[in-house]
Amino acid sequence: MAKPGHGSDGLELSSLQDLYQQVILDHYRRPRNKGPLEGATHTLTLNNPLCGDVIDLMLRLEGDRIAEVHFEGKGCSISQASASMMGAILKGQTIEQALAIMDTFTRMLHGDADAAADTDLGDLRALAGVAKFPVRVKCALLAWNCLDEMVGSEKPGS
Amino acid sequence: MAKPGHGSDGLELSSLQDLYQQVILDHYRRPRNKGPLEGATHTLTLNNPLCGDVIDLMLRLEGDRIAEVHFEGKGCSISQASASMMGAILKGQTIEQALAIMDTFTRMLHGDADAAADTDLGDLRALAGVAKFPVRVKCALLAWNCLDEMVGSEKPGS
Amino acid sequence: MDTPDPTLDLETGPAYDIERIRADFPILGRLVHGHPLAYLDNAATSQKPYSVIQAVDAYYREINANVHRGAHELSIRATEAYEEAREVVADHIGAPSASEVIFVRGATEAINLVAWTWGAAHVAEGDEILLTKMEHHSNLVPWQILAGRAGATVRYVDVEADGTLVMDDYDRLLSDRTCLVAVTHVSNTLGVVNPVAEIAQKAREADAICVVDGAQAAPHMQLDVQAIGCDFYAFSGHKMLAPTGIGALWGRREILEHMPPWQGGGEMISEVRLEGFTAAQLPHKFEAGTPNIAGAIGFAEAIRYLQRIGLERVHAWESDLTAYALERLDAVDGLEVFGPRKDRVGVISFRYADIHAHDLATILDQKGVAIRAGHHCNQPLMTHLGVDATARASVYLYNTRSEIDALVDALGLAAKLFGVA
Amino acid sequence: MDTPDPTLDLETGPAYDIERIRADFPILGRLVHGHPLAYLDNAATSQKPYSVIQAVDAYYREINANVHRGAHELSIRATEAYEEAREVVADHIGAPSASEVIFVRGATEAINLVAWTWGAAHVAEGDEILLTKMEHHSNLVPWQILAGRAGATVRYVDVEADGTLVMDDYDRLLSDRTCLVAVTHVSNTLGVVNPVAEIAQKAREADAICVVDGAQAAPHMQLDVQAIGCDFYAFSGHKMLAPTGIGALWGRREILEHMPPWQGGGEMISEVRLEGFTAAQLPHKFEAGTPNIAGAIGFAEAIRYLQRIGLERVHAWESDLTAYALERLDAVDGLEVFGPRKDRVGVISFRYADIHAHDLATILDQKGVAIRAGHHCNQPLMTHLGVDATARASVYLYNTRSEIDALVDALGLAAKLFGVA
Ligand SMILES: Cc1ncc(COP(=O)(O)O)c(C=O)c1O
Ligand SMILES: Cc1ncc(COP(=O)(O)O)c(C=O)c1O
Repeated sequence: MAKPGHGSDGLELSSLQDLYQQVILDHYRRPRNKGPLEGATHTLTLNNPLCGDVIDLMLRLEGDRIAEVHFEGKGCSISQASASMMGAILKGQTIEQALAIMDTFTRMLHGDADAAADTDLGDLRALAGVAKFPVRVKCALLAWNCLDEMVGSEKPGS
Repeated sequence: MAKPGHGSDGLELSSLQDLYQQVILDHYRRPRNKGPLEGATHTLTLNNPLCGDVIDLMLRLEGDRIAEVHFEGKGCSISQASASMMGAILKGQTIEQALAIMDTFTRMLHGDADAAADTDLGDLRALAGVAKFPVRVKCALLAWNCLDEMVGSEKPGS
Repeated sequence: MDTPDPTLDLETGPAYDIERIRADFPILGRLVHGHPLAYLDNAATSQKPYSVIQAVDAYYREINANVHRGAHELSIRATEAYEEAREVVADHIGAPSASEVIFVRGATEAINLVAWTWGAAHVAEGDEILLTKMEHHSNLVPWQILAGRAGATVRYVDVEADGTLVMDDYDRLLSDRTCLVAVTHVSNTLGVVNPVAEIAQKAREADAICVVDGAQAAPHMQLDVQAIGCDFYAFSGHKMLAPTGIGALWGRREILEHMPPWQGGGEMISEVRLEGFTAAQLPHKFEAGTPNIAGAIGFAEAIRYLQRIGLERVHAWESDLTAYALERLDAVDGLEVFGPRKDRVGVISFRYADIHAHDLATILDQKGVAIRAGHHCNQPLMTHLGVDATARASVYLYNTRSEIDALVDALGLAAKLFGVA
Repeated sequence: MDTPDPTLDLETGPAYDIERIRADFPILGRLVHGHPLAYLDNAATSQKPYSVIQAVDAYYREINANVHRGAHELSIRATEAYEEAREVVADHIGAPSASEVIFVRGATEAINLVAWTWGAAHVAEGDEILLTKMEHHSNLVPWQILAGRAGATVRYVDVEADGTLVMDDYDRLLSDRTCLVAVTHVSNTLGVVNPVAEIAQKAREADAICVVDGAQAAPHMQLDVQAIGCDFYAFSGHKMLAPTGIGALWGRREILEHMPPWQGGGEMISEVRLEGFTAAQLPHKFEAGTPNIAGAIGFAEAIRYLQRIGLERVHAWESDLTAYALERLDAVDGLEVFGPRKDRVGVISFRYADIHAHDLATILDQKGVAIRAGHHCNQPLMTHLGVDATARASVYLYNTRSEIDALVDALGLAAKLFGVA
């Protein structure tokens, strides 16, 4: 029989605390850049059919530079916080830079410690705890998948 | 591991010899009453879709008496012998008598010793060995199912 | 493999011996993240007792062969076991004859079978198919596909705020344009038990056929399809202790007999020529190809297991547990339970403060508590309830009050992490 | 339960260790009517090794949960195992991507899926569907049903006296009216191996799609669907050591993506509203409802088992055994073997004097020798061969020469009983 209490509560709790950091809950509850984007040049909606999370991502590109990112959506704290954090980080970046950030972010979500140390990620680093919950990686990436589908092929040389 | 030869060969052999009696093989090889029946009043084809056996049974009724039974068909020795034996036995019987014979025959095929002793069955008694091979009962009954479907409901009081 | 006493005794006496029942389910002994598993995701699928696992195992070790091709001992034995399983299923649901029971992969395939055969043959332009707003996608999408192909219209009976059906709306929508009514016996999100006998009766009066989706009912209640009076009853084995990949469709003989076949192939024919084929008799006509033989045998064993305990006793146990769960959940500040408070089964959807259902599920999982989060294949109902996802805890015969306590405790952890008062 | 060393070692060395392989299959140790079982009905279904039985067993004991609803540990583990199984199947047949592999009940459902989706969408009045006279009912009846609905015509490529395909007839019948060619890779009655790459190539040149029924090929040979060049490849798990109720359809992505869905329900949707639905991405679009999860996991284990032995070695073993069987059967006076003598697999149909196949099967069964008798779901081919039934012995990787000897000995008993000289 199972021994209740076996498997230290401390460890779990700390994983969960890493996952649900204050900054994430803050973005979840007070999302930034949420709502319509005037003059959007790109917009795409993606959902995760299995859980029902939806992100509608809107970009305004100026040349190959991202002038503004907004989103609409519903879903868990991870998917919504990730979308909310995106705007501040991507604003003013070239597509190439944005995709590089996405790449670093993805590596961080898969547990790469170097990626997690990369200051380019800004608030997104708070999502490093997702790496311990592999099924939640898709939540954190939902908004980024929109970005990738919209501009991923504009990456030079691809 | 299995011991080859375990389980007396004698017993099996005797079951098989009971099943494939000379009279059955004789009916199988030289079927009686096989071929078209002039003036047939009833005709019905049944098959066993799983094995492909087919019996096409033809009756000539005169009043409620069976004047003649013929069949066409293909299949195993049991289904063909059973159909072949039918003609001699049913000729001249009333429907009621024919159905009574069918009933006795069916009971014999299910192992009823009294039924197997009933001389009304004539050659059909050679099929008593089928009782030890329950999956072959449907072979022995195929022609009889035709009879039953054709005249079963004409049985008085049913 | 360790193999404890595999099956529950025929006589467990008057008390519901929960410890013995739990001991029949090997998975219930495992830990999840260091905690005893509290499996509360039974509406998604149930766990399996030893006797079912072993019935499958024994089939492969002793009699495995293809069925209905009985030229040798194994094939004869496999066919007997498979057809006996059909009898067990038929008896269990009060079907007049085993030949009216068709083995399918699950409720989804059962409903699709009706849509693609009866539906294709009978639903015409301008006809109406009547569903409800609480249907599972499996009892909704097949009809949308059919309607799209046939030029028919799908209409939906409304649902009250507590999730029960608006029967007046049913009366209003049911008309001589209605050719088919399809309704779930029990809601997989709200636990509502629908008045299927009344629905079937009214459908019959309107000359419509009535399909009941029994996926969430069959595991929990004694069924009698004749008493219900419907024309088709669909259910899945895996939600009622049986293996995955097996389920059954019961249909009325007169209707089944006149339905064109659906899938073509081995077993479902009487004769095949280059020019065409003749379909086999029931039930084989609708079972093309090699079936899930081991699954059917496991299904029969699952039903025998349920019968040994007795569905009335299962029902009583679950009712008590559901009442307890509702009481405890209702006492949590900021937690909202959807669905009615009585005449329901133990499928309990809720939301808790502003914590998203997925976050709840992740947190509970760390405490060994398995619940589901999402739309539960019930998107239109979610829209109707004004939520995009709920957390769902669902009980079965082996669950206990202390597992409900574990659920509520784990909600406390979620509250702490999310800073909910 | 007794559980010997469950799996074959990764390295059995260069020799084909038949005794070790046989020891992996629990059923091969049983007696039938007092004789060691000589299971020669492998074309109907194969036996299962411990590792497959135990993979199913372990799934239920340890990680059973519904898939793709990964809110908790069990569901995450079950989903991983199920999707990993898809990868294993895809890799095994050389599919470019696992998302092109759809889990179905078996080859029959796979073929029906193509007929009811691609077929319904693309086959129109006046079109021709090209089959061969050797097709199994499962690759025949679905097309007859489709043709009947669409107003299309089914045509059949002729078969030589020895059972091989008349390729000239294929060239003659293939035309710009042909929209689909469906052909079996290996005949389930005669063991003929068809030139499927050439057939697929010509179909492509004629702008027809090509469906290959691999039910009898997948168990025995290393496949590469890209090398074959067909558009769909259908096969069953149960004939290749896997559980019953699971199989796979491989299809080309471009084609699958443009096919309408077939069965509607949970899993196969992206979004559902009362007004309609959007289908999910591949492969889920074609997997409505709870799949046979344990079956898929067992299927992957069966493939791993075959890979551990190596299909080349299986093939070599079976070729030798087939040659031996043909030699011994050809030496029996009055016995006629159908089908070619080389380039074939070990499915051997024969007739013996005037003893009907069923009688042969009954007699052989008394000696523990399991063969099949009948039309083998191949009625048109039977008609073509001018027989109503054949006896069929079919070998697999665990069969031995002494089992062939047992077959021939038992034929001697049949001769004695029937008084055949
Ligand atoms: C009410 C209802 N109907 C149908 C289904 C579909 O059952 P399955 O996935 O076993 O085909 C389910 C299962 O989730 C259900 O809850
Ligand atoms: C050539 C061929 N195709 C199709 C099938 C059908 O396979 P299943 O019954 O597993 O669906 C079989 C099996 O008998 C076969 O031999």
